Amino acid sequence: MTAQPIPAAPDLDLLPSDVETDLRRSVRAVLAKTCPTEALVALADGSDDVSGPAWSGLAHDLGLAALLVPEEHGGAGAGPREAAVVAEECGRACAPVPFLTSAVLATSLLVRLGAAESLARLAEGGTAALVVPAGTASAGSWARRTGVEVSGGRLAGEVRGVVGLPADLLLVPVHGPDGPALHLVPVDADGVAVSTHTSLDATRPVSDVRLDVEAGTPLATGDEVTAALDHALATAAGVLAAEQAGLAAWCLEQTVAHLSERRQFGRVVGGFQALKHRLADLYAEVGQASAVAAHAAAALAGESDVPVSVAVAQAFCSEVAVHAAEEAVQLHGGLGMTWESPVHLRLKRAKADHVLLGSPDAHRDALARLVDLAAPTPEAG
Amino acid sequence: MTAQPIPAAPDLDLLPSDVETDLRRSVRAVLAKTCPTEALVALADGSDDVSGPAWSGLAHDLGLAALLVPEEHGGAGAGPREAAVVAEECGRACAPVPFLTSAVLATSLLVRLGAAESLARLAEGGTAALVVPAGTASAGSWARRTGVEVSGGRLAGEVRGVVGLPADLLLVPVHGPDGPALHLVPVDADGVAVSTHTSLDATRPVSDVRLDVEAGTPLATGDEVTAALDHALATAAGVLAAEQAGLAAWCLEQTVAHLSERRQFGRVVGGFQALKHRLADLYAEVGQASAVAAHAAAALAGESDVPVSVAVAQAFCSEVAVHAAEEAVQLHGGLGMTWESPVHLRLKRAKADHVLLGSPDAHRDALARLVDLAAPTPEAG
Amino acid sequence: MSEQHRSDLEQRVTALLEAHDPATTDRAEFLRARWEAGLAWVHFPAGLGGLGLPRDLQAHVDDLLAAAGAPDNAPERNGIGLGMAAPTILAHGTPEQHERFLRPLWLGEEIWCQLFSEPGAGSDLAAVATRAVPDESTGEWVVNGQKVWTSSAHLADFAILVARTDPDVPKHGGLSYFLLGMREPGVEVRPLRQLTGEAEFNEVFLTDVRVPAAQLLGAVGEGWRIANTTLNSERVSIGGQAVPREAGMVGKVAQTWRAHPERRTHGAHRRLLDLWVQAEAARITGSRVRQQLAVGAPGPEGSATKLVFARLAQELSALEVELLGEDGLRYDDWTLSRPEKVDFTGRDAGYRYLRAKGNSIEGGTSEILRNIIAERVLGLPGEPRVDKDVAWKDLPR
Amino acid sequence: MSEQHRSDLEQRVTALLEAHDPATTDRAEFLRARWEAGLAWVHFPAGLGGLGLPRDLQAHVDDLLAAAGAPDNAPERNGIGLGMAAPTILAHGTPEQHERFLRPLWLGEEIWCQLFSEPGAGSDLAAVATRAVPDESTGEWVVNGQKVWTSSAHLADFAILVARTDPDVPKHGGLSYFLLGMREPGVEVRPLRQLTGEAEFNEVFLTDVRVPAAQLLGAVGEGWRIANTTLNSERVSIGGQAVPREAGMVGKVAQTWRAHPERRTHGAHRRLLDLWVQAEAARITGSRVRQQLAVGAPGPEGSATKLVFARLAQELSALEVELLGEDGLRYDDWTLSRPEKVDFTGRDAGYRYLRAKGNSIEGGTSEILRNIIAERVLGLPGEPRVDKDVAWKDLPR
Repeated sequence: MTAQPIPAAPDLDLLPSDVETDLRRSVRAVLAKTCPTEALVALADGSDDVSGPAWSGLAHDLGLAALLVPEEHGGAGAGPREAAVVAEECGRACAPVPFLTSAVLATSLLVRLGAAESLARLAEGGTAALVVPAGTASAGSWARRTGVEVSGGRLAGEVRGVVGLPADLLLVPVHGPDGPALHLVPVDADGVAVSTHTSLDATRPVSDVRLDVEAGTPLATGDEVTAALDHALATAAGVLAAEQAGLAAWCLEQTVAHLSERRQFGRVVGGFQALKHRLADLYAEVGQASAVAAHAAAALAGESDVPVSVAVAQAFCSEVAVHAAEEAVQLHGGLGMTWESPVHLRLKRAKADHVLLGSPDAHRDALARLVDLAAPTPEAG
Repeated sequence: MTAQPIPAAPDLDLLPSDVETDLRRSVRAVLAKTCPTEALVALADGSDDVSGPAWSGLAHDLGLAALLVPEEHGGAGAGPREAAVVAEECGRACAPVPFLTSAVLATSLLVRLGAAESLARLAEGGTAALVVPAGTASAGSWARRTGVEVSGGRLAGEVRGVVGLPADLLLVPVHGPDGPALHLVPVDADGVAVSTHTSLDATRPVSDVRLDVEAGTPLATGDEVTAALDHALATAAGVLAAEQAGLAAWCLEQTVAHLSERRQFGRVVGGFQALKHRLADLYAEVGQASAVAAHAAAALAGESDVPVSVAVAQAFCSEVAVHAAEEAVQLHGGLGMTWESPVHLRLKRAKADHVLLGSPDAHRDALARLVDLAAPTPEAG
Repeated sequence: MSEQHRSDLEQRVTALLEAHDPATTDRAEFLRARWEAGLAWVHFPAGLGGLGLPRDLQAHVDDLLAAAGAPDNAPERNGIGLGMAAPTILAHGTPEQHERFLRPLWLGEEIWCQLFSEPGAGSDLAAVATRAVPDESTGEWVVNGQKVWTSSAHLADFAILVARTDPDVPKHGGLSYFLLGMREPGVEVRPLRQLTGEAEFNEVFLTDVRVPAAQLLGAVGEGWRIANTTLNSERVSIGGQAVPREAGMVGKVAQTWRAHPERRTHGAHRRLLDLWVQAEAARITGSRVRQQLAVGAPGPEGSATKLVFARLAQELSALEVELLGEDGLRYDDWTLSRPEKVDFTGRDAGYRYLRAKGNSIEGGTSEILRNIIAERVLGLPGEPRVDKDVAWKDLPR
Repeated sequence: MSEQHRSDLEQRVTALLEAHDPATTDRAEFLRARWEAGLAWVHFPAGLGGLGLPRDLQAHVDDLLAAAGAPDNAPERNGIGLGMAAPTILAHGTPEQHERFLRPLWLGEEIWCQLFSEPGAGSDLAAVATRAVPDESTGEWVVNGQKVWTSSAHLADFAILVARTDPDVPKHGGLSYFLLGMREPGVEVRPLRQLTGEAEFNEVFLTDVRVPAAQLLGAVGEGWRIANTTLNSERVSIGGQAVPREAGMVGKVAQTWRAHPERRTHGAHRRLLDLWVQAEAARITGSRVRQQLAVGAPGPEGSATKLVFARLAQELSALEVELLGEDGLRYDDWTLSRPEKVDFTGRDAGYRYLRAKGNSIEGGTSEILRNIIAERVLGLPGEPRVDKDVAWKDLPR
């Protein structure tokens, strides 16, 4: 009811630079070579011939593990726009790599907290994971759930539903006696137990992490941790939108290609009008998803309008990715249901991405606060 | 969290009796004769050549004003199933008659409160209106809004957004010093001011009622009023679902008929697959709307499962009617947009019906309580 | 009249039970006695396990026998045999074929599967490319081709098969219908794994498989017409049972909601309430369809049942996965298994979500069902057909 | 290069303003001077109000002149003339036609309307039945027929007209394009009232209307091709301006939400947030389309702009009516009026709700737009055409 104005939209450059276009081409080539469908499908059967080569191609050949690491720490010193390009290609390829979790989420947190030593190790190809539930959208949503406590000089507790493992280094936010703190724990430290589940999306498995380790000195404490978590989670959420937009675009393109080939009733199936109209609607959605993901990346790069841009991108792209994947399965008919098909891989990834870094509902709730669209008071409705 | 079981579904007879089939035929014939499109369209221009003949046909020729009036008070002594048949036909025809507001809503209230004298007058063709906001779904939702107060021996206050006027007799629930009371006020009493608005749905206009009249003796007071209001509002809401189902069925049939005639690109337009698929989906919705409306009427008739059945019917049929009318406008193309077309009359009626006796959201909220699907606690989300 | 039938049937059931006490009679013997008594399927002719009575009386017989503790013929093991092969053989078979096939089918001694769909003939069944060529020297037919989405093929003794016998005429006219022995040389069955990890279905490769002349059903070239008998039987068999409120998928989601107050969000609440209403509307509509069938006046609403069911199953299971938050990121088991039937409720939400995607594809895609409703119920024109008057061999593929 | 153009243009604007001070110059005189200076539409050729420069430089000129307080040519009064007739006349007209029509059009001395749609030719524009027959004695064309959905017809001096000149060839080939005088005898304009109560559009009845031979645009039989120039101009003109966040319909709904805490429900809240996100996504997508156009690399996303806009306008206005509760049952005014343009924000929610229904019909229905996206952008096959090779007169109607 306060006449608080809503945040004005900045005028952001939404077109790709030449550097970004080149980067896209390189990433797409590497992933096309390293992520064949058969190998991705085999992940669910516990056979992994793909995540190593794919990450090696991105991290070592293209140096993308260090994309967001500042140059003074041995990285490329690039920003969210470039990260979004890489993520979009990872989404298209359904790549089983820790780019989002390590090179974006964990790295952004370490950069913000100035963790020079850790960053140098990431720049050399190491990986890190933030130990929070996968659906965490903000420091606030992290703080509302139980997690790791610090007491008696030890970090102890269990965090369920963590993505990004295996990784070399765990970034563990804890509820300490003096507020939040962030600890760095090597994954091979005594008292670290990681159990990885059978996951809906085998290209990004989910783990539970149980800790009972020597606390040591935290990397940071207090409001600095809260601010850095918010920054890193927003960065990752914006970049995830690009992954979702890429996944959705792949689904549309593959479906159009399939329906342009397949014939039933003597006609190319893609010529049946009901399918054409659904694909046209999907085309509109996919184009918008690409634009809002680009907008979120540009907002992150310019550090303007970040909260609204990221919430919009997550609320929008999460839904479009699932819708595109569901339409792809349906319009591939029985073929899309088969284990050998690349289509269901995207369905599983899209559905998992929908939870990741906050559901669309959570991001819409955030928007309600950001743009003064308050929820009903409890008495109403 | 209490393991309160949800209400089990009764096994209700959902098929029309022979009496109901005959009744439907009679009502349809009367409305076809008395409700031509031109006359309905002219209502919005303030020219009414239709509501008199239509109501006369139903009330006098067929005796339907007294359909729900018990036989001992001179009525037909029929029940909600028969009322639903009449309402379904009123929905199809977009009939500008007070059947729902007077012969169902007001009559049900008077029957429950045993108002013999008033019922006898309704049985002779008089009309009555319940003076509550049109969107009132229950005694509880009535009680949450300001309205007419009783003090110093007078009823005073304003109720905005009332349907069912003009009518001879006003049924006025009031907030009295000893709780709710129901007063009967002749519309021509001193101190009654009715102002009727330009309405979105000119076939059922909306009025504001301002009262400053001698209170007299209420017809009933206290919990009896609350229970009777709940009963009458539920009856009317269940019957309204039939009106909505009838309106939706008309929209589907008219659209199919139109598209079976119209040609573009050398083909019958109804042969274009995208439209066929939309009409097939609409067909599924319309069939379900008819079934749930029949179920609500049967539940009301059997006085079993009333709250759930009515809430389901209102939540479902309100949406289907609007969807059917919107599809009808779109699929009639420019023709559906013209003033002379019967299609937009249904759009306006469907949109107004959506508000009437509680929005779908309000009915879904009621269901949440009835079937133990509690809302999030305020801290969550 | 129907009362007369009922009491007559009750007497027959009583007589059967008296002569063959289920408590002491061997299962196979009891079933044979039931067959002889005409109580196997009362709507079949006398002598073929039936009494020529109305179909809806069967349920009463089944109830009486079940109440008496009698064994049944394990119908879930032979769904295609009982639901599709039997009515088709009855309608189009010769007396010899009736004699040969119906009794072992009903008794469960011979299991059946269906060889209709092919990689290039899914929704467009009339496009099947599997060839059946007569061997003049033996009078047998020689069958070659590939079929897909065949449930129970690895368990089956016989198959109903649609194959092309004349490629030189338009596609609907060149098909014939066969009863093919699944244990014959040249039949190879491979599990067809689905996105759930399971293999409910199979691919079946047919290489020079021989079918005796006596196992052609109907006349040569009648395959399309006969296949439609089969497919219509399938549609009748769907959605036949009364359903309690909150049964199936919606109940699973509602239980999850009730069990996890900490997971509730307003967004999910609105979707849940909306879907609950839709599920209840579908349930009520199903009740009315059944009431119409019971009085012999089937309404057209039944044609939309599967369409609505598929959409609801998909939306409800999608919501359930989301309600579970991070737990929804797990999956119970990817191991390749070969279930004999779909177990929607015995597994986790992720399984339901994935498996439900098949509901709008198997047994007629939702797109084909919309065509059928638009054309047969609403009377709208069919698609322009480019393949009606062209010899099958000349169609682009 | 572009910088060179800009500074050159700025000098021309300065010169124009110096020679004709807007503060003291008569409006008509100033506009004539602007025309002569080539600053009317810089992408038109020299001598026709332009300088042959890139189209996107015009906005800069307009901005400079507006900043100096110069009058404009009231473009909103002649949208069809400027947006559709002018580019078509330029592309397909003779030098004489350029001379005769473009100047008074730009100056606003002659208002134009469009006579394309007919009761039997809406989405299928090529089906127009209005006939144009040559009068051998005078060389004129004689036009008979009925047109609908014509905005500004009651204000217009001229119309662009598509009419059938040869019914004996397939429908696309028998059309020609005319410039018809709306003040000629035989032109009757009747208001066409819409569901909002207003008459934004007209029906136009043409009875033996005479069109001079010099007002045929292009060659006889070229009407379809030329009409496509017109329609493509229309598509270019949509969605050209930058839009602030929460502009338009979404802002109206958001304001209603903020102003009425007592009306809020959780159901409406979820829909509002979802639509707010969608509106913002559409706004961002529009920004990108404009950025692409600005660098001369239009992307295909623009083709979906109108589709998305129409759906959002409809869903937002529907929500707004619902948010208002009983107040949403009112309507502001059914009186027949003849607005010159749509006033979406000046009227009440009920008006917006009804008027927005037209957004998915006018200027290409959403169904036609989906066909266009599917075929031209996604490359899917066109509909089977039954009317391509049949003489127009033999088509079923």
